[in-house]
Amino acid sequence: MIYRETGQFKANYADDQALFPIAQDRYVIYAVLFATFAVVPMILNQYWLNAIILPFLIYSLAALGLNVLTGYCGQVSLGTGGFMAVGAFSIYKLMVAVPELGFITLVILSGIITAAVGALFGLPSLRIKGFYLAVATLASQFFLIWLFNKVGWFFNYNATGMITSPPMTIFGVLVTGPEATVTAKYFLVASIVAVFALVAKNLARGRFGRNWMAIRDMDIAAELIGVRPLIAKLSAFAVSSFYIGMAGALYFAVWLGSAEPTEAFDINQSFLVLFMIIIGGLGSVLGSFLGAGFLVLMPILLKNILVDGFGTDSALAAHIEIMTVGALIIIFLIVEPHGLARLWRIAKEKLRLWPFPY
Amino acid sequence: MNASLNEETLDTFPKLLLSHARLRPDHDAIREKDLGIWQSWTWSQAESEVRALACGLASLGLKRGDKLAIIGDNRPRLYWGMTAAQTLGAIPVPLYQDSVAEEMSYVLDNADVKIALVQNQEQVDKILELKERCPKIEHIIFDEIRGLRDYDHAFLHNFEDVQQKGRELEQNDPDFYQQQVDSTNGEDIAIMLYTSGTTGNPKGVVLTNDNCIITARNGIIREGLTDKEEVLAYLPMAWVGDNLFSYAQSYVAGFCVSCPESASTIANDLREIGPTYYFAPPRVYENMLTQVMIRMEDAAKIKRHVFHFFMKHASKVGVKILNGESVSLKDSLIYKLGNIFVYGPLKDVLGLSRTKLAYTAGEAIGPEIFDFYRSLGINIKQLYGQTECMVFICSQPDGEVYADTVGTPSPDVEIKINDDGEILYRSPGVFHSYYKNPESTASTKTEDGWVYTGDAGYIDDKNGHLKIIDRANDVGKLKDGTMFAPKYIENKLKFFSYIQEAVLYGNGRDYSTAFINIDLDAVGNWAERNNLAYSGYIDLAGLPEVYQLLKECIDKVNVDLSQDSRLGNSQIRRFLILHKELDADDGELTRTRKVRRNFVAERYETLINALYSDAEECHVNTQVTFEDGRTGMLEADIRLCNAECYPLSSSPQEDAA
Amino acid sequence: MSARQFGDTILEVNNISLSFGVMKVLDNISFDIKKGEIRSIIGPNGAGKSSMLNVINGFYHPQEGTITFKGETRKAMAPHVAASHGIARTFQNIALFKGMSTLDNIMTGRNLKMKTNIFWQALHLGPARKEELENREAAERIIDFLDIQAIRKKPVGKLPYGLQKRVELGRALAAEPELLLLDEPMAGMNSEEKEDMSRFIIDVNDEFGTTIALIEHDMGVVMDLSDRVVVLDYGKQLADGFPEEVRANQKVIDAYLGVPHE
Amino acid sequence: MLFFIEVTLSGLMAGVMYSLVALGFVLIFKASGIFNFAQGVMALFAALTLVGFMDEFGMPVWLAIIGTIAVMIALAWVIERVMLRHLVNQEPIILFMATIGLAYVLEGLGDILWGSDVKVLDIGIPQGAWDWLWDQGIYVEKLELFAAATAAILVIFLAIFFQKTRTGRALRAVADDHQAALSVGISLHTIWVIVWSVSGIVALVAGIMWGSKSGVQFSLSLIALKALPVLILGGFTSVPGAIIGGMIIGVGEKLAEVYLGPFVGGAIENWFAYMLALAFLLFRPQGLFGERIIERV
Repeated sequence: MIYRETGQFKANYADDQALFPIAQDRYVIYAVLFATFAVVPMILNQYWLNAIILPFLIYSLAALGLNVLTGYCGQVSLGTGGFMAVGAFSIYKLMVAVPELGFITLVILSGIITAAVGALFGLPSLRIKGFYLAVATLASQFFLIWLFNKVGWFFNYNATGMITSPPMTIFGVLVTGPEATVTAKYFLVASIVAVFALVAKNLARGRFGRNWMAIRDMDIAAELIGVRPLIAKLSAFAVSSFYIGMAGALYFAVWLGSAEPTEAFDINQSFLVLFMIIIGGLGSVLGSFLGAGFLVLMPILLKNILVDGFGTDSALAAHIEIMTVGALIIIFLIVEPHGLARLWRIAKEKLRLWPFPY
Repeated sequence: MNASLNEETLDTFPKLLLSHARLRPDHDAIREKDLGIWQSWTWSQAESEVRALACGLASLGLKRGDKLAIIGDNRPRLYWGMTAAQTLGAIPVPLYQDSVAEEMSYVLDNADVKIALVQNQEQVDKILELKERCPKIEHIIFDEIRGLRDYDHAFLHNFEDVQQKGRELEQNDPDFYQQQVDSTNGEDIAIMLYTSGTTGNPKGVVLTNDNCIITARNGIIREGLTDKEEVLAYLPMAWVGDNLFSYAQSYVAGFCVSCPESASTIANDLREIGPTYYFAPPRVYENMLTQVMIRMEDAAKIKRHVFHFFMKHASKVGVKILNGESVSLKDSLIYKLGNIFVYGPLKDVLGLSRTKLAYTAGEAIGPEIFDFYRSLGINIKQLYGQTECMVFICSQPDGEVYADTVGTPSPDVEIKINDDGEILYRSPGVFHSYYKNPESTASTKTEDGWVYTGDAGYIDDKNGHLKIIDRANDVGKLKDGTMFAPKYIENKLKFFSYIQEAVLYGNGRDYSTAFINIDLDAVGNWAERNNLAYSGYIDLAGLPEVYQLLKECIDKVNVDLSQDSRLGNSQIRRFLILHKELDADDGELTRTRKVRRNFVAERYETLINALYSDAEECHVNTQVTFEDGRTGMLEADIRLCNAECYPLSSSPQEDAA
Repeated sequence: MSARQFGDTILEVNNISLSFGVMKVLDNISFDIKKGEIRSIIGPNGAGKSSMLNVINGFYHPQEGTITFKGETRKAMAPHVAASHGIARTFQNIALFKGMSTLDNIMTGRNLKMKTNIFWQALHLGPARKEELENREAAERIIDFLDIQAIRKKPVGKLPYGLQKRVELGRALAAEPELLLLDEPMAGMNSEEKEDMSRFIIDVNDEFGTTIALIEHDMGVVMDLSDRVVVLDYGKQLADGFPEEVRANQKVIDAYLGVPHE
Repeated sequence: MLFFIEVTLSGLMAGVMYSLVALGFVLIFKASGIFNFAQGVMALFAALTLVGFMDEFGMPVWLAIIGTIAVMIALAWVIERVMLRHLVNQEPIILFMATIGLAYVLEGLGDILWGSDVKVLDIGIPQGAWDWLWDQGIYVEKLELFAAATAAILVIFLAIFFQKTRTGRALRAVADDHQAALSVGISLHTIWVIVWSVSGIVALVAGIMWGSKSGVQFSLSLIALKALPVLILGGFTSVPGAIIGGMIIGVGEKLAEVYLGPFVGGAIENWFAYMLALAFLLFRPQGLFGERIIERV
């Protein structure tokens, strides 16, 4: 209905293959970017930014990463928590050792370190598939967490085993440590997420994205037309881990401020991010955001309703919350197994064809 | 507005091309969707393409007065072929690309074609097949090389090679092209278009540059067209309409013409381009509307209600709003709301949201169909024209648009009606002659330039618009002397979405009868909604329920006719549904999809006899041609059905709404 | 079709034997394919035809025998290596990438022609963008060639069977192969679709000079299309020669008429 | 040497405990292709229910067990009704995620019904060292021995069930081909209820054993994670695989913990089993009892 595509013809391939070939989509994206950087920080208070928006953005980044691996390349991973931990401990060590490189560089370096670890743990994918692989990725989860608990070098041998992020600045503005303002953190995280969402889109629509999807849809045929499984799968593991590593770094350094591996990066994190991409939509950049938004908001909403609304005892509320989350997930999978992104796609198709049904 | 419009010296297409190349060198001249994108050529690029081609054709020996056949889908290179030939004073002869070799051979031979410029292997094969019979063809030039690499004939040339030859010729004689262009003038013959003709062999209508350019220019001035228009060239190049809208007017006004990617993508290409100036025969508008209604049937209930609510509102006030009449504030607001929810999106999906001017011509258009588009805010108008005068005879001025007239005479056109009721006209567009056919020329065109249209009609007293009743030849009489205007009734029938085609008989008979072709989409959809099983056209056409459905349509037409004192007795008494769709490949339709009444009558004589008997069923055995050219036999038992006839209403026809 | 003249041998299969456990799938098969010809492999169900193709493009590794492709002799190679040497194929059961559009399927077929690294890809700028656009044009030429413009951006999973087969051919052609292996390209098609597909196969052979090895059940099609035919039955080579020779071969007739095996 | 035997034996016993959980996974995966992540929570839920029946309602052991079995069957029926039948023909990963959701629901439900404090489960299984071996200088828990015996009985029972009963045969058929099961005359829905009931009972057995050993608490549900390496080692569809795989993992883990653990800081039992299974898989991707897959195109 809002789409008016008549007369939007493409005279070259660059226009035809543009990220958003339809003018109206471009307007929406401009509006979203404007809202992100101009409206949201103005109208939302500290609580909202800190309790909802920041985790939403950071989980979106992690979900983007897992979506590359699971959604685009079809390799199920349950090691997300472990890889987030790698990102977190990498940036911790880097912040202590080489703070002069600048925070953003360190975030990217943490991503790169995690990418290397991810590629290593992705090696079994060359031999095993499906749930065998999924279970195998649990090995990385348990092994990595164990490593960060046991090896003192990672937490600089402090007594608690906790890591705490030292204060760092960008352009003179504090972004980590207890003194940093939420708004500064928000701008930092939002910028990183926006840039890397674009990068994810670019990868997905290029050769790598196609090869990942080829492996996902029909791995034998992909290999027979010259897609090298080794490169396709390991690149998916690496890119995926790169994103998850960055998310882990931001999660620890910017959002939590301090972390302890068994708590912050346990297997439930792995499941949480996996839920995000399934509910958001496999193989969809937009879906990663929708899924993260859904699963960050829902528990907060439930808790608010139960504790504040009905005055439920908080322990009982926690039980009801986990039950409801589980039930909602099941309902969601039954109603729309292809995720929120698919609902959006259908809605968009409808709007493009409005008033026709097909 | 447009510098070239006033330039008296620009009296030929080659001169117009040169002037555009200078005036608006970077303005797109022509576009083609090829390899997934709209590849375009600016006027200066088009000029250099034509230049190379013209010189190349010259080096192949094409000279003043020679004929260049052009066969294929709408393609820039084929349009350039026209200009290139015109540059040399040679005459382009576009042919229908879907003609079978048989039909083609007559035209190729009759037109004395020397060189054929064709699109692809399919056309090359056709010409090779009849080369023996057309010894005058010296060269064949093809656009698409696919499948032709192994062909080993000296007379077969790749388009690019011909252009290359041309460039070589230009190097030796740099002034050649300019000289050729300069030597053209308005009286030169610009093009020969073969009219399909409902009877006999096609005739080559010879039109001069003046015919084409003056008529095109008059049309542009009347409608205020500019070089910003977008036009989709999707109708056959051999048809005069395409020549006018996609070629002549583009060359005069300087607007860009876009050629669709393939026949199967036209709807999509239309939406992508979004033409501002659009032409389609009634059939296309009708199909579009049928598709709209069918697709809406499947919409969710709420959406369907919204759609029908706003469409109803549009039919109430939309036409008035388009005509600039005032409506109440409430109606105007509802219409604006409708524009957001229904009209706007609908036009957009159809690809007509940018259309400032849409023409329909060739046949009568159903008033509902006509009003449907106008109520959406699409400025669709009727036009009356002929090949013999480069289209324009009458068209409807803005604000004076009616479903049942064809408008007032176009600029510089005079019309008159003779005693037999036949329409005659005189205009600058009046053709030079029929090629090699002085008898026909003489019987069609009088000494002082009046042309017999062959159509019967009258000038409406109320608004001075011309009204067309029927082909003058087709208007006949029943035995009792009642006027019998088959086309008029057929058109009424065809306004029902269920009826694809109708053929009426009754001249010299006791009463009228009809052959009906059902619309497979519309009736099929209806059948599905009513849980009727069928396995194809024949099966569907034979269902008693379908007969009942059609009978209701015919009854409505009969009621309508009973209001008309002149035609009231020609109500349809009996009808049948044909077992096959009338098909141009079987000779039942012309290539422009007009029914060849007499041919159909001869072919189905048994059926006609049965209609004028008491028989309830009739067995037929018909030879049919399949898409691939093979033939086969089709046997069926056809049911015959009586329709209700109504007593003549006392009110005279003039008073009927 | 009269015997056409062909160039050098492009592929030579020498004494290939393949077994899975105790099951002998191919038994001492030898034949050659000449540059530019259309070569058919025929035989009843379970004759080992598909296995033969799988051996040629490296998916199965034979226990015995060698394959010489473009003068290079080998026993086994990875499928993607075969692909990069110019062997492409289609599959008996359509093996398209169902989640992708027609265009993307064909673009994936261009994979081997694309080289830019992941950093340029991530930015979608500079060489990556240039490469993407150039290959888009190449893909469009194939779309044009196969006359599938109308389904360019449709997801392939929802296309009718005949069109899917055509897209799959397109994906194989996208790699600009020297040797194209077609595994029952006309299985499950009606006669009109078969005719179209035959036309495309001939055109591919004509236009691009691609050598074609074909498995097909429809004898009419095989005899019309093929320059030479090799016949397999229960993993054994029954005959090899021009279509008319093969047609007259008694062993072949027996195998097809179902004379019981000893 | 004695110490080695003791470690090995205790590994074997622990392995049997893993097998008990893995068995539940295999049953469901074999019959419906569902990787039931909730198996561990089902064990917890069963144990909680059993304790609840005994402590809160004061039921005798035998009655509590029967009651719990009834609850597990009812649960299977509800799961089929509410969840499974709406997810027919979905991608395996969707079904897998749904079982994680189920795990959340059961966890929350168990806590709400029976409270989340640690409970002692005592149904009279003998505790302490097994005297005879203890005399030889080897420490083996009676409980573990009991568990091993129970597992053996369970496997025999299952084997008879699968081989001899009509339902069992139908279950085996459904693993190969859903259509085939229909031709046996049992609806898919019934089969799912049965198979989820059987794994519910297996979960109960596992819950009793683990609960008796270390109390009934949330961490009991984590034994699912212990069973996963067993699964990839033994194969998702092989009952003997689950048993043998469990033992290999148990022994390997214990040995590694004792002989390797001290060198790397201990607490390696969380991941060692996975690494072991993974290393194994790299050499034999089809698992212990899987057949070599011939891929066709």
